[in-house]
Amino acid sequence: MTITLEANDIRKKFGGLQVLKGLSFRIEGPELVGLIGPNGAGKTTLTNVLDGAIKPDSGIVRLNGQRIDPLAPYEVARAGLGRTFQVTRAFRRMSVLENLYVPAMAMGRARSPRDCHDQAMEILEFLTIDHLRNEYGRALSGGQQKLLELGRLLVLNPDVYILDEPFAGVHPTLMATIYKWIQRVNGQGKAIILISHQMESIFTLCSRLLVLNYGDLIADGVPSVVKNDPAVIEAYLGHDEDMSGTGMVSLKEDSHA
Amino acid sequence: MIRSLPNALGALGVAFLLGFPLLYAGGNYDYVMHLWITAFFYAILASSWALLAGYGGQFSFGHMAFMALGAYSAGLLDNYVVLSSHATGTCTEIGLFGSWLVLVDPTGVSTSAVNCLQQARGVWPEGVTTSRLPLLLSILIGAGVGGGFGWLIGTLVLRLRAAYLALFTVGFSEILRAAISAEVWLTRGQAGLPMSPIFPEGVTIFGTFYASNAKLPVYYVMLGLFLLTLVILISLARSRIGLFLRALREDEDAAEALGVDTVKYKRTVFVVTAMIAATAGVVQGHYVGIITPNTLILLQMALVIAMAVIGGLENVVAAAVGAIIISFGLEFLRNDFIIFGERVDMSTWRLVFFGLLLMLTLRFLRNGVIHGGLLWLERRAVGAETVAKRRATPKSGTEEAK
Amino acid sequence: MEHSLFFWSVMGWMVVWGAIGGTVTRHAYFMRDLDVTDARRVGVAVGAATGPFGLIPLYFKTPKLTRLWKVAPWFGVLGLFVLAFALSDPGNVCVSSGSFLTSQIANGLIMGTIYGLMALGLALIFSIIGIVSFSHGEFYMIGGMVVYYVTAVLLPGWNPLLAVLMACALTFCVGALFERAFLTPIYDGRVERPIEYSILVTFGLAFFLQYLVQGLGGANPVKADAFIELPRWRWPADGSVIVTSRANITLFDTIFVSTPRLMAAVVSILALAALIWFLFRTWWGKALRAVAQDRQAAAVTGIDPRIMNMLAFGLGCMLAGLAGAVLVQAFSWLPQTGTIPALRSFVIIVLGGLGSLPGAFVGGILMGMIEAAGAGCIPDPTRAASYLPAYGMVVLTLVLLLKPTGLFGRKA
Amino acid sequence: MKTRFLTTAAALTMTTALAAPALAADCPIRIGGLAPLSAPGSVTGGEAMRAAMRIAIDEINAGGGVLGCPVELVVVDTEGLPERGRAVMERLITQDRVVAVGGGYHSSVGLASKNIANDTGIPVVFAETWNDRITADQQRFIFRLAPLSSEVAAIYANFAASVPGVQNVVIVAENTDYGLPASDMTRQGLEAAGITSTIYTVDIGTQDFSGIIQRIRADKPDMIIQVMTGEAAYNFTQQAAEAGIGPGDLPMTCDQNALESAAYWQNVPDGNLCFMNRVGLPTALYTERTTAFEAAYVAATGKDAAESYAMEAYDSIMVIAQAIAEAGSTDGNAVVDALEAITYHGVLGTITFPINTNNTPEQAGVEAKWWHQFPDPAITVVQYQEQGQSSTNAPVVYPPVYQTGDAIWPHQ
Repeated sequence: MTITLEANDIRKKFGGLQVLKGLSFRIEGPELVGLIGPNGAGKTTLTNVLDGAIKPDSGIVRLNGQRIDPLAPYEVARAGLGRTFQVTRAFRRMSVLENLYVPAMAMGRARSPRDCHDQAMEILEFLTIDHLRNEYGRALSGGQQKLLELGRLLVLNPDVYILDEPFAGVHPTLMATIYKWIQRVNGQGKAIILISHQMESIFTLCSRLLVLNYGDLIADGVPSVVKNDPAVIEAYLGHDEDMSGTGMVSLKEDSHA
Repeated sequence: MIRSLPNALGALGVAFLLGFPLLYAGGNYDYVMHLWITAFFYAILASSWALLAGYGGQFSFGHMAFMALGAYSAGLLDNYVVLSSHATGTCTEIGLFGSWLVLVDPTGVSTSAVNCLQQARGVWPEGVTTSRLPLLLSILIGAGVGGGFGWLIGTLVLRLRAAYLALFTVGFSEILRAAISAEVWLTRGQAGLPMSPIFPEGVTIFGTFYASNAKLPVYYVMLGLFLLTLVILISLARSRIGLFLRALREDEDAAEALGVDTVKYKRTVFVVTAMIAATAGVVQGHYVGIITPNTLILLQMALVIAMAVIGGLENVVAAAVGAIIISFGLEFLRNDFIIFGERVDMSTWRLVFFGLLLMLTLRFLRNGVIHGGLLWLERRAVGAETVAKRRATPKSGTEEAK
Repeated sequence: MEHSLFFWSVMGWMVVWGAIGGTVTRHAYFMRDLDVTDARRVGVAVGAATGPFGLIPLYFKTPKLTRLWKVAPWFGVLGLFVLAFALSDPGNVCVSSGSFLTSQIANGLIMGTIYGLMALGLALIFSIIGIVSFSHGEFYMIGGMVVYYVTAVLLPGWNPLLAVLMACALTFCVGALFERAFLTPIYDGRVERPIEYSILVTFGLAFFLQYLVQGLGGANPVKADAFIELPRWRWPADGSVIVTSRANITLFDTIFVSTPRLMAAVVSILALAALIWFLFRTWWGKALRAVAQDRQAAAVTGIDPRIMNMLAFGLGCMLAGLAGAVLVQAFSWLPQTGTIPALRSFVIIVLGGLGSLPGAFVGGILMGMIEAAGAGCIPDPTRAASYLPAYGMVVLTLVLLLKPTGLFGRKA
Repeated sequence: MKTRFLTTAAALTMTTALAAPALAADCPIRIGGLAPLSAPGSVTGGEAMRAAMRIAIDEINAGGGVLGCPVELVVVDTEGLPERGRAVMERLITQDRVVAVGGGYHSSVGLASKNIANDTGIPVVFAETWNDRITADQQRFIFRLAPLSSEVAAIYANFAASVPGVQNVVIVAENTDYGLPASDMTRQGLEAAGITSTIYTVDIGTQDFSGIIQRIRADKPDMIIQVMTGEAAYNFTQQAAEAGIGPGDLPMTCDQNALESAAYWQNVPDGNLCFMNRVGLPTALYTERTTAFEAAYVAATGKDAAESYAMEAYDSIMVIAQAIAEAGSTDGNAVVDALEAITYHGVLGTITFPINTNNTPEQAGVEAKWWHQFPDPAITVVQYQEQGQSSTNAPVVYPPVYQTGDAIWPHQ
């Protein structure tokens, strides 16, 4: 069965501000989709809607054909959608191993830590943080905490992964590990939605880009096409000049190339 | 070696508590026993609150309310439900296997009114026996009522976080206190609801008879309840439920996103700790012999919270030990002392110091005095281990990009 | 109550239809893929107010839930409640006596103003630092104690307003010092759970202060003299419009107002005006509001958030102290006096929405009215006053269940 | 005068000490004292009682102690809580090894703790617990000096019936086991005299009575009877005065605490003309011992007179000491026998316990409540008739036997 994630006309309003203005898209199979857009475009809100943390005002989300928008986040997670958070959310006063036990036991794959210890150690070794296994989450550096979150997702083993800014503030040496992680997950046939401001990474990794601006989906397509879409350039350059810090320069250069 | 120290100390402590009433022979035996029983009572409350707050992150101020619900359920049963060998003819009653389950009409605090049972006693022939419901049944009912309200409160506060939760639970116990104080016809209000002793007819243990007011049987009942509570709490804390509770305490959204049904586990921890508190209330009510709405004042809740915080909020055993030490300490500090010829009334000042101790512990020893110490030992060991491992695998050492 | 069965039947009817309305309406809106955020609440209100007569059209029409829809049915609920009460208990003094009603309302307004002032302090602290202070009642108590000790013991014969200023100064300083000494760890992430930490540590402070005052001053009730004593006066000569006595003003022979309270309410309103001036017209006030809106942005513009935190906590404590300082001439004062006002302030700020300053003030007035209604209208005189401390808590519970963000609060 | 009293006391103890040194128990002899010393108990009463009991002990020791032993007083804090009362009674008996217990303020505490003392055979002479059941249970080791609640209620009812033109009375009672039975009995007494009454029950923590007072005013009472202690009573009286239905507007009885003149006038500046029930000899009938005790008490506390509970507490210790001396032993049974036969000339008058084992209630044909009860604690109604008056100077206006002045009826 191929993996599908379908969003149909998602709308969300906070107070008087329409944050999502009727988004529709469909993701299928082992796809690596980049979700980009200037700050305030609605990326994080969209993630929260997909994950069940926020209920949309209207619209329907389906995962593998099952309607998931009325479900609680934990039900969404069990249905097969896993996410990370923009700001790392390691369980700070639990050891690294315990951090990994949580999803294993929540999904009912293990009754006790013993059942999932080996899997957890394998993942920690893969992420090169096995020497920290008994340290508290808060003792880890920012980058290590990002890795820990990715590790937890591997244990959860969902069909669709949403990664919110996995590269922000991560030391270059750890970046390689994250790339390795993405290849591993993709290799298993799972879909990944990657939200990032680091355009190089997005362009290197993603096969398809979704561009959000003020709650609208202004572009959807392969990176080379999206890059030259005038609406996208307008969105990035027209409004927020300061935004260009990381990715804009490359986007601009690419578009003139 | 150093990490097994707490376990060894724990075993030693349990052995000491089990043997203490048999070995101690001081002239103030009853008084010391009373202190221990009270200390166990507070230890049960503090440790169960520690699971709720320290593990579950649910800073509820309603723990004493659950305790009081248990105690009042048992107290109402004790006063108004009687098993009799003979029909009263005056009360509402139900025949039950040859005896009668009598519902006595409440008469409030009136000193002149006579309830239906007393009327019946006046005309009954010799030899009619009456008794209350069995203690275990009233414990079950008390725990059930506590658990039921725990479920209700747990459900109502699901959407509430931090400050709202604290305010809501304060409100809950305040409403309960006002209701108990005002519904005098049933609860006897501030006058307090009298309760029969745990063993109304006395009890014989290994051939020795103990009268109904003897301390030793009560000591073992309360100790038993305390140890049972610790076993339940520790096994919960070490099970997946404990893991999930800590996860949702650390980050509810993240736990939820990893498939943890936070609603279910929050509710579970409310129900379990409410049942424990209610059970402690039933036993303490029968032991003290009276229960009043004043057990619900914020001061009493403050005591339990402070005990748990000073012992260590995130370790149920540390909270219990903290409760025992503090309840003894508060009792010993009651004595007045003379300083510079002035008599200092310690009954007030001890609470001043207590408040200060609570603040300072929170500020400077965040994990509590006892748990903090244990944690320091444990973390030191882990730190050494991590360093050793990193030395062994120099490759990963480069990633310590902190 | 004459027809209590009727009253409780109506209440039962409202609860049942409210429950049905909540479920059914949400279902209707959900099935039609409409906005369901307010559907349940509106359904509850419409169900309780109109029963099936409003619910059925609502179910089939599913109109867009405008602000009118969100508010109007609740007035219907309130109206039905009042109507049922009036019909079932026509002999109740609340129903039959207009002058009693006006007196109660006047009293509720006066007390509500003072409640509002005290709650405002709590709301101010919450809006800047994001914590709920459990020692608020103790600052209220200390404010009163200072005024008593200054006017009655230390400097008898001095202007009581001086004592009020001293009370404000002391509570501000104690609050600010406490904030520096104990609350600083919550800003820099040194504590894992800042909100719970602050609740517990202020709880400890409450404990400490209450018993410290008792240890120093004893536990006997004290009271300051009334700040002003009115001359006996009536106008016109038969006293039909206004009659004053030493401690009382009677208006139109129907409204009785106690002078110490009126005085307290007047000071509260002046303080409120001063606070508004401070927050909106001075640099410090603007800086405070800037910090409340965006900590980091404010820090970038050169406002030192540490000083603002201290200022906010001190000011909040000062408002509680001020409320106590003006009320000590109306009530007897004990070290335990602060507990119930503190609980009341909690209710008020939740009613108004945590951290909303106008909400806190309106909530205070609402609270004054609720207590006046409870004490005045509950038919059984043996219960009406016994439950006095619980009325607010009942309202708090209802509000938290129906709208956890309070009446004026926005979504978290 | 004081010295003469001391010499008589000394002579008394000397004779007994000479008679029975051989039987002396372990020295020192310890006597327990129950007193509420922290909230929620009535701290004012507790501190007064503690001071009085200390005076008693000092006098006994100045006279050479009892049975050749110095006497030691162990005062414990009951906090006004029944459960705490049981705990401290237990502590007194098992830890402090007292031979008898005096004092005691709250009825609920007395009721909860007396069984422990009775079961362990430690005599208790309660000082200020009014509830009838304290003695009505006819326990061997329980004695009482305080008046019976039902007798006080009867005085209230009779007094109300004697007030000219009273048809409709409002009783304001605290919701405790002092206030509730007493208000109920007062209501019955009034009913018997053909006077209608309404009972309003309040929580003792209440500070703001305005709503209830407006309601009482709407009832248009001719008289208000208060059955409540502590600062709640002060608050109520003052707020009633501010609302125009105070002691200056219609006959009102204030409770016991009003006898503390200094505190009363500070807390209730508009409280002139209030009636109070007073237990103990009227000032005009003071014995030498009463005057001597009052002098010592005033010197020790700085108050202007001794309250009735202070006198009772003093006498409870003194009567125990005399009983031990007469029994020649500290054995509980011997002390009880001595108490049953005692004639002690104390500050309350001549104390005896005429209804006892040798003269049971059945034999004497009286109700069970008179068991081990001091039969004649003079209960009088006094009235403040001048602003700032001391309660000792306030004239006795009821009953006629003790009357020293005419009542001023505010409504006439």
